[in-house]
Amino acid sequence: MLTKEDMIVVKQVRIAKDTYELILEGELTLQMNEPGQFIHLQIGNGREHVLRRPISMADVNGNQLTIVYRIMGAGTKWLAEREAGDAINVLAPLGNGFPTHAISNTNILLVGGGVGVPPLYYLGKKLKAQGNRLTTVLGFQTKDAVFYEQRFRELGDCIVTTNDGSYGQTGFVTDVISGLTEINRYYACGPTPMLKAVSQQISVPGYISLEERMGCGVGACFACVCSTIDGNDKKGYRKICQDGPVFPANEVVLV
Amino acid sequence: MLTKEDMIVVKQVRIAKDTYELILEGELTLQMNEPGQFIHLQIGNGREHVLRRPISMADVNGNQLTIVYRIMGAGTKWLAEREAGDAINVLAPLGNGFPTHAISNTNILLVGGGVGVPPLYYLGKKLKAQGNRLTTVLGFQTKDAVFYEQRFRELGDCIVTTNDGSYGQTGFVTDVISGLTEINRYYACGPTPMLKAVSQQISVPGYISLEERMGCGVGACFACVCSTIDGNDKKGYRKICQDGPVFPANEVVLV
Amino acid sequence: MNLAISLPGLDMKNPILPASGCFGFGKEYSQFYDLNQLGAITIKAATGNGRYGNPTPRVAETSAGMLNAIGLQNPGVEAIVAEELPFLSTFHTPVIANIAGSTEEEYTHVAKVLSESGLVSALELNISCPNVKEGGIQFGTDPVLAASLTRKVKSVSNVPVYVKLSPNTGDLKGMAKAVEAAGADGLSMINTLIGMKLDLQTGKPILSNKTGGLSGPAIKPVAIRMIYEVSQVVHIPIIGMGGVTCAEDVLEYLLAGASAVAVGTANFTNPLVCPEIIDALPETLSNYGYSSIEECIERSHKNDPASSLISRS
Amino acid sequence: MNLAISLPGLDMKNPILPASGCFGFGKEYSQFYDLNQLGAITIKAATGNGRYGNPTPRVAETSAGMLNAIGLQNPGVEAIVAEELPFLSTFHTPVIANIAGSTEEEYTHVAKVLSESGLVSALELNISCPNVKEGGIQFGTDPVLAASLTRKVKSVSNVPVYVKLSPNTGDLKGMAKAVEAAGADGLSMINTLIGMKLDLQTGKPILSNKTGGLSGPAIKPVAIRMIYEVSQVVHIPIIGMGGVTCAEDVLEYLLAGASAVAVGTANFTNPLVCPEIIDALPETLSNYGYSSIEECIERSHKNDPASSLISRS
Ligand SMILES: Cc1cc2nc3c(=O)[nH]c(=O)nc-3n(C[C@H](O)[C@H](O)[C@H](O)COP(=O)(O)OP(=O)(O)OC[C@H]3O[C@@H](n4cnc5c(N)ncnc54)[C@H](O)[C@@H]3O)c2cc1C
Ligand SMILES: Cc1cc2nc3c(=O)[nH]c(=O)nc-3n(C[C@H](O)[C@H](O)[C@H](O)COP(=O)(O)OP(=O)(O)OC[C@H]3O[C@@H](n4cnc5c(N)ncnc54)[C@H](O)[C@@H]3O)c2cc1C
Ligand SMILES: Cc1cc2nc3c(=O)[nH]c(=O)nc-3n(C[C@H](O)[C@H](O)[C@H](O)COP(=O)(O)O)c2cc1C
Ligand SMILES: Cc1cc2nc3c(=O)[nH]c(=O)nc-3n(C[C@H](O)[C@H](O)[C@H](O)COP(=O)(O)O)c2cc1C
Ligand code: FES
Ligand code: FES
Repeated sequence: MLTKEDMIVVKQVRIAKDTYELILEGELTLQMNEPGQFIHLQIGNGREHVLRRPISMADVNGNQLTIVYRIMGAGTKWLAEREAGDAINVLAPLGNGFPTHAISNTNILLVGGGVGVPPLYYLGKKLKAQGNRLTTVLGFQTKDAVFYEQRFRELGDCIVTTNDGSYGQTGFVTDVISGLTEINRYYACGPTPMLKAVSQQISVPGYISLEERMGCGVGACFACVCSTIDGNDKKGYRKICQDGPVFPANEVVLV
Repeated sequence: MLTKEDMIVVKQVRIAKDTYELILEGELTLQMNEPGQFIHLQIGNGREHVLRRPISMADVNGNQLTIVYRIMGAGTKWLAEREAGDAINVLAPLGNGFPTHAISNTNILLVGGGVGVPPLYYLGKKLKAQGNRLTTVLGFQTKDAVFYEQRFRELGDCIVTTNDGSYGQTGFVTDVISGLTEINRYYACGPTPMLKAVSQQISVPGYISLEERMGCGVGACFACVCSTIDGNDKKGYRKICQDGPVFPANEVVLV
Repeated sequence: MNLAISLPGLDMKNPILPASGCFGFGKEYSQFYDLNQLGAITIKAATGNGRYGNPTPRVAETSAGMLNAIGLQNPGVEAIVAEELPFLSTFHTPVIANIAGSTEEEYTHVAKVLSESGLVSALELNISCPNVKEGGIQFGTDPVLAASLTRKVKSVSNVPVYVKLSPNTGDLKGMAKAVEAAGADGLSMINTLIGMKLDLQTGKPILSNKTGGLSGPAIKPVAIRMIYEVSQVVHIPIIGMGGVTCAEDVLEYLLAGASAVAVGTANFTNPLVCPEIIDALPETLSNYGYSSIEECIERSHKNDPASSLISRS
Repeated sequence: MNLAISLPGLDMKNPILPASGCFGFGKEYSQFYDLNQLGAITIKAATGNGRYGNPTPRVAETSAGMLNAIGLQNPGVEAIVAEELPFLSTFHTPVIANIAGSTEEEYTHVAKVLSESGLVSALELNISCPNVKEGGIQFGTDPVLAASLTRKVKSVSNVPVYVKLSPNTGDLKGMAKAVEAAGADGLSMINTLIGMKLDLQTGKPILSNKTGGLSGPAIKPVAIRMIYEVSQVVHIPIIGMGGVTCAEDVLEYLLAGASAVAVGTANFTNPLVCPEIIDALPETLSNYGYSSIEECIERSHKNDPASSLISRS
């Protein structure tokens, strides 16, 4: 049975401009082991904010879960105000994450953009432990927004780009990727234009994680659908919350 | 200029069934010196609960204000959950309180019912300090609801009634009052039926404090009006928040 | 406490049912609790053929509410009967099928297929979806069209038909009386109000459909008022909905004139909201002095001769 | 940043004004701040004779909103001119008088007295008060009556006339076009939605008038949608309102097609809300890339040829 839990804030740290790392503790964490899955957070008592907010798991350690998020609006602002000891109601783990089963001894590329970076960290840790070689390319708008570079460096190569050139290489992640060779497989998470560019650029098998505004987060409301690329697909659509958020790069239409 | 302030919770204690005493600290307290005035409390960030809640001042000491309230619904429930250090946004002091100016050496009766009791305590302290003799009659539903008896006893005689006879004298405050003689003046606060009965029963000058559902709390919205008894009154009505909540017993119609 | 209530076609263990479109076809929430606990289940709207619905974004949050413009996405009535209803029939909980269409023919086709499937206990005629260009709201704002549609659907259906009304009309009482006269066995109300939210960066509506249906606690006062007024002018039962989140809300709906209460948006906030409400109902009702659901309904204003009609519609 | 905006009869320092009925006649809030800060001030509805209004309780809280059934209490137009307006005329802030009545004659009398007083810059014709049996809403739901009333009021008024529309109608665009054709200089929208809340103890409505007008953040999506739609079919400016609590809300209204924005209920939550919004506007607008109020309005969808009309009303 799926359930919800009041998870307890262990720690909250600002790690970049408007970007926070939050550690939560609770029983539900014991069910979390698939990178790319997400948790669905209630904002306040859920009366002013009736919709939960989907945030990816960035790391899992015992009964502690790490998430990293950027303040975008009222919900993430509320999250950023939580302090150690506060409770946050969570549904988790939801969706299907990045497939990692039986993947080893492979040259893997991780591509993250902005707040698409966090789930790749948990993924990278797992893939590294399974004996893969990792290269990570992280794209940010500007220097102030950069986070987790050091952590990814501990997993393998890590190249950072900023759009304005204020840190790392100037430009987009795709500028860097074009120079990478010997990649057998990739995983990407970030803004849709980035996912589109990356999946067009790389021909090896890849998995991408999508975002969409969600209602239920569990597959019941049809808020978060996208079309399949295969016109003969029986359903013709996928629900991002339930079938995703991770899909094979060639499965769904990116708009 | 009137203003609002984030007052800080110093202490919160449960003093009877569903009844709490809350001490708040802030600059605004320095403007509070008229018993019977009220403060207007914002609930949460004011988005789910757009209306403030009116609560009487029960005591004032330096920059600390005491209120006593009973949990009736969502707003008072929220109040009861505040802890030391939390901030509560307050407008105060509002309205016109009990007239005490130049009153001394008088036999005064205080009549309070339920959560109408709190403002009488601050009033009683002040009247006693001005050299008056006080008798207090407090009516409660039942034993569990009784509070502040001891405090009023420190100011003079104090008789408690409970409707169900589980504490003090059985019955209503009016049953007790009929036996009191040599009263020169009275002040009453409590449910409207009590105020009505008391003001019909006692012929000496009296002041009563009224309650009504409020919008603005400052006189701008006409939510809280009551009619004047005097049919020739120019306006014909009073705003409880602005003209009251305290009125001479013969000024307004009680319904 | 006895929470049971009987409505046309629906023998309910309790008055709580999920609202259409907020519960899919039941599978997802069956991962959270045993659906046997529910009074009934309303499934997502069915149309003749499968529909993909509107482009995304399809939802946006508002103060104490949300907008949706799903656009009646569903796999089509045949697939629903073949692939979705069998799962629900494993529970001892009556199923209400919400039906929609672009034309009277589509509505009657869907109604016929569903009622003949033997897998649903009642139909809910959705003439109030604000999110599709055709197939819903035009029937929901014209009493003559609505009555004609109701009559046609009744004639092909062997289960009771509830008509789901739109609040986006000036004359809801007229509409209610028209569909009652046309044979509706009950009413469902309310569907969503039409609303919009803009993206402050782009200046454009957040929903790709521009407008969406407003649901959640924000609309409860509008729903309560409509049910209070309509329940005085019809004799068929009302399934009430709009912003229900707790047992107190359920009591308010019963007192306003509803006989059962559906929960929509709150499922998204709290997937366990329906069983939690059902658990809380006995204590809540008795706190307020009621000893059964029937008693709340009997004591509601619609059975109070002193409760005069409100003249404004 | 230049926040100034000019509307018929109203030279406003900024687009923010308190909404009618939520600001009395200004005195109370002048205890909190200097009313010169405001773009304009809308005063409580005036009727021919003084009215006491409805019995109490007159307000009730709902999720992110409130209900009111004040019932147009006011001292009557003569007393307003003699006792209330002189105070407001000590400020350099234009005053809009909200006018109501039971008959066309009462409306025109009130309009005449106020416009001849020389103390108001514009009239706001309240044909949308849901809380009185007569004098408001019947004019607000019938375009023919509304147009006739607008024409009569215009003919006696020497200041511009804004017509305040009711959301409780199925055809708001028709109504807006009718009053524009009848000479309205601008529109105010929206007034409150009709709602109700029950007392769970007694089972009866909390408001003694039973129904009341729903205002506050809960109704903002409904207001935004209506302004977005109406602003595409009329050429007169719109004063937008409904649930405004912050500078972001103001921007949303401007982008939806409003030219000025009124704040009602939020004054009760926060008596300093209007000056706080005005202070926050420059930074908020520039955060979103706008350099003036005019620019927000110009960039709003109503000036965007690509913004196609919404066909449903
Ligand atoms: C599967 C998934 C995983 C995500 N993981 C992360 C993460 O690890 N870190 C992170 O910073 N962000 C992540 N996001 C985006 C995050 O959900 C939004 O930034 C957040 O919901 C914004 O909420 P808000 O209240 O601050 O903003 P508002 O704009 O005030 O939110 C209003 C509504 O819009 C929705 N919404 C707004 N933006 C988005 C968006 N980009 N995606 C989905 N819904 C949105 C909100 O959920 C809410 O319902 C993820 C989104 C999805 C779908
Ligand atoms: C001048 C004045 C002084 C008061 N002093 C005290 C006091 O010292 N201690 C105390 O316990 N109570 C006092 N009250 C009553 C108190 O305001 C209400 O019990 C409280 O507002 C209930 O809020 P709630 O959210 O818990 O209840 P809800 O019923 O959920 O409140 C919903 C709405 O109704 C209003 N409301 C409900 N009951 C009342 C009421 N009896 N009077 C006014 N508004 C009401 C609330 O303010 C709110 O707007 C006073 C009321 C007034 C008018
Ligand atoms: C995401 C979503 C989808 C909906 N889909 C349907 C539908 O298919 N058919 C229908 O009749 N009502 C539909 N509704 C309306 C609900 O059934 C309900 O009438 C409305 O949301 C009010 O209840 P609530 O406030 O509890 O959500 C939908 C509502 C939401 C939020
Ligand atoms: C207590 C109260 C009294 C009101 N009185 C009037 C009125 O006299 N005339 C009028 O046109 N609108 C009146 N309104 C409606 C407001 O002016 C405004 O249109 C509505 O409340 C929506 O704005 P808000 O959500 O910011 O409050 C009143 C609203 C409230 C809450
Ligand atoms: S969010 Fe409801 S189906 Fe995905
Ligand atoms: S509460 Fe607004 S006038 Fe008294």
